[in-house]
Amino acid sequence: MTPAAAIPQSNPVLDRSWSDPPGIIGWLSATNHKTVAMRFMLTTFGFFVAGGLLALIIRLQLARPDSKLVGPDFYNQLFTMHGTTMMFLFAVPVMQAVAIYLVPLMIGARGIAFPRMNAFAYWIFLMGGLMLYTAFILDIGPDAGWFSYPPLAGPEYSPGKRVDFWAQLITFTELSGLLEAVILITTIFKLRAPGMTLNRVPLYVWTMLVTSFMVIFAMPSVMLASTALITDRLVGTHFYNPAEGGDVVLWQHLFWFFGHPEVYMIFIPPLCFMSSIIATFSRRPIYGYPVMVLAIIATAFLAFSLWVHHMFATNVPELGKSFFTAASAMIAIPTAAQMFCWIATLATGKLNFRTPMLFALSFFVILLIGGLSGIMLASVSLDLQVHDSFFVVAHLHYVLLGGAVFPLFGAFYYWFPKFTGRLMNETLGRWNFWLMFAGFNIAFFPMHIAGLQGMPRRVYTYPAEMGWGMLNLISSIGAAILAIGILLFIVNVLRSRRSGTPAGADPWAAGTLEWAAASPPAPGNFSIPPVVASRYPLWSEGGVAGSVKGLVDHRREVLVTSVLDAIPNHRATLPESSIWPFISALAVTVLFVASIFTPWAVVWGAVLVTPPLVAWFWPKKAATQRNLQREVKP
Amino acid sequence: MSSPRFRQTPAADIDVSLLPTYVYGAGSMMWWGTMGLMLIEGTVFALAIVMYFYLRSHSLTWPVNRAPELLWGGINTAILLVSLVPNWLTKRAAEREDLPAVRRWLAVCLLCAALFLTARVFEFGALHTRWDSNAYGSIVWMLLALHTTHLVTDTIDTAVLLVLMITGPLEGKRFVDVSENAMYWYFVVGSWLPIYAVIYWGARL
Amino acid sequence: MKKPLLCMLTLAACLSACYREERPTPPPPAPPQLAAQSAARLSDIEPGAPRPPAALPNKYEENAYALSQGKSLFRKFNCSGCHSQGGGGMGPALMDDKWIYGSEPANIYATIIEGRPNGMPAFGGHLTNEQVWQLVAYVRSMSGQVREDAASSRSDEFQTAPPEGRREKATPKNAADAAAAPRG
Amino acid sequence: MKLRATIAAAFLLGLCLCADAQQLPAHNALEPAGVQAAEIHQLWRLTLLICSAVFAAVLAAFLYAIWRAPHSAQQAPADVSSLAHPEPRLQRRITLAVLAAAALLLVLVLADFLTARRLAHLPLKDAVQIEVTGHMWWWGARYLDDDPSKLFDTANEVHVPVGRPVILQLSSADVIHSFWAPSLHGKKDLIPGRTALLQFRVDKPGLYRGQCAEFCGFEHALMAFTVIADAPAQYEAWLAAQRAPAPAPVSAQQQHGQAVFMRSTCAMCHAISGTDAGARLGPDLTHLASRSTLASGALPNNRQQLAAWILDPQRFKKGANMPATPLSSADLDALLSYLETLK
Repeated sequence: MTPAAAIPQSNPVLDRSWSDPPGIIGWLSATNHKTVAMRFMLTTFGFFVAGGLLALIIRLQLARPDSKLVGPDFYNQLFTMHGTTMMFLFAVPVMQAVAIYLVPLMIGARGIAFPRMNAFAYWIFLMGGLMLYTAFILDIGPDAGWFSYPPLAGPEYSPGKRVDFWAQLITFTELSGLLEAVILITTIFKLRAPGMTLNRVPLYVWTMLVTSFMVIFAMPSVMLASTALITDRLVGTHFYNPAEGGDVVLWQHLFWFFGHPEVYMIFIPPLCFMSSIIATFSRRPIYGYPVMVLAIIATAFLAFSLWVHHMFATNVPELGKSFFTAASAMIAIPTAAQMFCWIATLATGKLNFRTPMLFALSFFVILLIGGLSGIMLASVSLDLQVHDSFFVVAHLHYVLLGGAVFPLFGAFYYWFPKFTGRLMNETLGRWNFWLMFAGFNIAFFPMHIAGLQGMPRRVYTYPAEMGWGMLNLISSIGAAILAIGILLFIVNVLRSRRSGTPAGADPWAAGTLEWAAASPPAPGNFSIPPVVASRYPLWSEGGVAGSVKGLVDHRREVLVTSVLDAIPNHRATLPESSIWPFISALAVTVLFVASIFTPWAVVWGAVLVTPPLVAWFWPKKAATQRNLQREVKP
Repeated sequence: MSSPRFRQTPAADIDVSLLPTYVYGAGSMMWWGTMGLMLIEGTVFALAIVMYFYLRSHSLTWPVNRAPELLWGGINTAILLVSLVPNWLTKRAAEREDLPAVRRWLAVCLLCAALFLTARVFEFGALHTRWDSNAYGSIVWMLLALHTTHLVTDTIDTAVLLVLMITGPLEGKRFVDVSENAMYWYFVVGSWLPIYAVIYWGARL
Repeated sequence: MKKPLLCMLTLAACLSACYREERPTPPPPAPPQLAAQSAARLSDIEPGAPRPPAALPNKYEENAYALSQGKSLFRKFNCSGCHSQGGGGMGPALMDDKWIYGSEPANIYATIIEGRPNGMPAFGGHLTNEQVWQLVAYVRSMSGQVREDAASSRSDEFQTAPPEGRREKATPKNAADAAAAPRG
Repeated sequence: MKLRATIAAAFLLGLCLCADAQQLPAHNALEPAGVQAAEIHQLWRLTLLICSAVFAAVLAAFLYAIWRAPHSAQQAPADVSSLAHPEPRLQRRITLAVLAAAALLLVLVLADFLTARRLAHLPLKDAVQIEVTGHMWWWGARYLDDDPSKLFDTANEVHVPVGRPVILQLSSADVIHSFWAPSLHGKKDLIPGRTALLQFRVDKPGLYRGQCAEFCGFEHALMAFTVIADAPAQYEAWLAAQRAPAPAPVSAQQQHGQAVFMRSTCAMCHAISGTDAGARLGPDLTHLASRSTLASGALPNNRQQLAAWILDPQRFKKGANMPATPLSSADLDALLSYLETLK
């Protein structure tokens, strides 16, 4: 049944040419998409754990009324760091990190487009995160909230450098995110296996394509906003100074024009973790492929038209608000359609409840609650009551954990065998799931009620007589249970990595191409690149129609195909591994950090950054010679 | 032109060993990468222009200071438009892989960029406002600075390519780089026109 | 290899938490024993011949929050009414390099507490020690005497001068020094 | 099952807590005391009903689907027939479900639109006009009147007459704050450089608590206020009392207290009408003793707490801008005696 091309074969020449060089220099020069993705995932997960620990301190503080555990100064840093970490250092980048591992495998490519830029994007991300946490440890942690509204975040009310570090973190993460978006778009458009026409692309790859376009249109907004903020703070521009013609609400527009689509950048990729997992564990293709794709595209479009629903309490015109209410309600329709398609798939499939499936199915409870409370928030009048209250805290965690983190954990369980060659422990997995599920609901459901009872967000304490103590205590207990669940996940990963059951190439008998590669995949992914003739090539009879011959093994050669129909176009050679992306990232970091302290750093920093970038681009004689020998002109 | 062209995917095994190792235009990955960057930067410019008009709508007087002088902006626009010609010639030469012509026209492009950057310095002076005078000054400086950043980047790019074209090592796909660099210059010129209109004529409306 | 290094870095970092960023500030830096000295001086207030300045550093000059508090007090207590954002008006300019009563923190402290002839009121008793030191730090920042990275940025109001953090450091010329210098 | 149990437990607990909180100033979006809050509460009930129904229906469909579907081993061959043949039955059902969802959404959007319209069209005749200014971290209130001599300031407590509309003109002295008294109306942001209006009407006499809802720095958590709804006669009496300047101190101790006030840090920030103290950096203290709380709702207003607050405000509100004022016990006693006369 398994087609010939799907059998992983070892090919030492190919492995050598795609491997990362040895040694410390080699380690820093690595550009293989799997190496970079693995580091990326571990780093984002590290930030997730760090952000989670901050959240635990927050919950400890709020467990009792009038608590004196942490003061307002540290508390404000805590919740700012928690939000910033989770949104900028975890949720968006982790989706890209998983994608740069999986997308080339799913489309049958040997590598990713622009591998050096990929490595650079990772280093920039890592350094941005380290900068933020170094600042936090040094008591320079930002304290104006992850949304940094001026004037509170502006030069007058946030003296010192705290908010500058926040604004520069945005520059780091957005630079990394934007580069990754370009890399993913190019990879998806140009490196698909022959025969993988756009209507045979796995749903997950579709979501990453759409997400990457969203990144490109949304992230510039926050970059521009934070640049204006930092110039306000450092060189005295007046973008947000009402006395000199600026406007503080301008920030809110720019921030939420990014901030709302961001939620969907976080939430759309997991939709198709869901589709992958549900298809595999229902033993059938997802019902309604075109509906799913159109729903994702519609969601992406609508996501850009509802940012004002974060600003209903400001004095934006009333008629405008109604438009945004309607748009916010409308975005529920594509999501509903997707949910119905999954239910249809489940109803007509043959089910197998393994841990990844449990995580995926929890979506139907958690995200459903989050989505419905979102509809409540979309209403202008209701929003006036619950906006900026704990109701919103509950809502956003239901959406982001239910919509992203639970499917993401499911995805880790699902693809862990592909990453490591071993299965994760099923018993621990079930404990992990149920603890997380119970802990999550115990922690966040009561917050709905606290919000309706009038508890505002971002408060470091509350008076005992308000009567919010019990609800908060329950929340804190739930948070502890949730944390134990995540601890079990870490234990499971550490144990299974060494002593899990060996998985083989395709432990779940799944249908998409990544399962045709070995587990873990060889450095060059596919020794014999496949030709595809189906949406689920490993399931359909003749789904892998044949193989690609004639790609050179001793160079990093990939087959570039056409955008719509994946017709072979030319053979491109991806660049060798290189240390220069790392050094460039270091130079850029020096530029960014120094510019917090002096605007002149932008000038001499540019002088510093240019040489490594030129060195990065400059071709090597030997490599050029090798390429020339086999060059075929167009 | 004997290399095989696939019209549609063959059903069975395919041999790609005779396919070219690089192509020009939308077929290449480089084209898509450059497109992606242009899309990002285009979004930045568009949003900055939206910011301009947003601030304008919140201000009673606009421009708060004297409107910028037309002279240097006009000269710059002219230089940019003129530079399209050598740029087009560079692109054409690159795609024909005519190395001497590439060198010659890249050098002319570089000269245009240098002229432009010099004029840009005067342009900042002719704005009649400072970034820290008021919100009008801030947004005008931001628009101009954003565009200048792109100019500087592309000037450095052009210079590096010129040196590479002179010293080597060269292979066919380096001409693709030249071609894509030329495309990026089109973008730098193309994005200047709306920014020019906003800075100079937006203040006079 | 990486872990011990990381631990050490973290430890070092924790020990050297950034004073510049601390807020709301703990009790003020130990008050220099000005009250006793100034009690003696109260009798012969006069310009010219200031005492040799007590070169006591004011720790608040390194704290961004204290400096911004000083700025806010300067505005709220209407110091600008006479000093006009530091540019000078009824009272002397504070942004330039001339210091009639000395540029050291202790001199400025005494000026605020005791007042000076020709209109500077005595604020002793009306301000807490901490507030005075915040004001002292801010007043010195007006002519660029404090660290650039701690000094204030622009305020959310009409701009009349570049923000404190972006001013050139003026070398203080005390009136006494100027008088002592040989005329040429 | 676990979820259900959790919901039930949480709701029950919530209800108990609501019952407990009855004695205190009302602070709950689910217990409206004015017409605006009541309108929103009605919309809330409709929305909750529809959303619960949708939740139940989707969850039921989901549970039914996974209960009905056969289970299988993981390695069982996948059924790819659907790639070749459409599944019209599923298609019909999904289309119906999507249409139903869209229809319900339409109902909600319409209901929201109508509520917003009704809120905008509530009568505003003969409204009480109050200018409310947000400060880090307290609320200033100025009662407006056509006759400028009738203007007066107060802080952190606003009295309003029952049954008469109130228009708040909201502005901010520093950063963005948000005015939110959940039992009366939704929130409205106080944005520097802009003025916003908030209209409400209280229908039941009583005390209503509110709190800043937009993060505004250190003491965002302790920036509360009280709205006191009086019967019209009581309200007029209160107005008259507030318009009067502070009474002159009578006893020697009170006079000494006033002197302490004037020569210490107090007078730098606070105003007491009828005296030389006219600074507007802190709350107006002309009728301090008539208020029930101190420090923006952080402390009850009594002699002991007031003394503790004056000596060390940061003990209660770490970020408070009011400096600690060291006073000898005699001076403090005198000051307190004076402040107690400010009824």
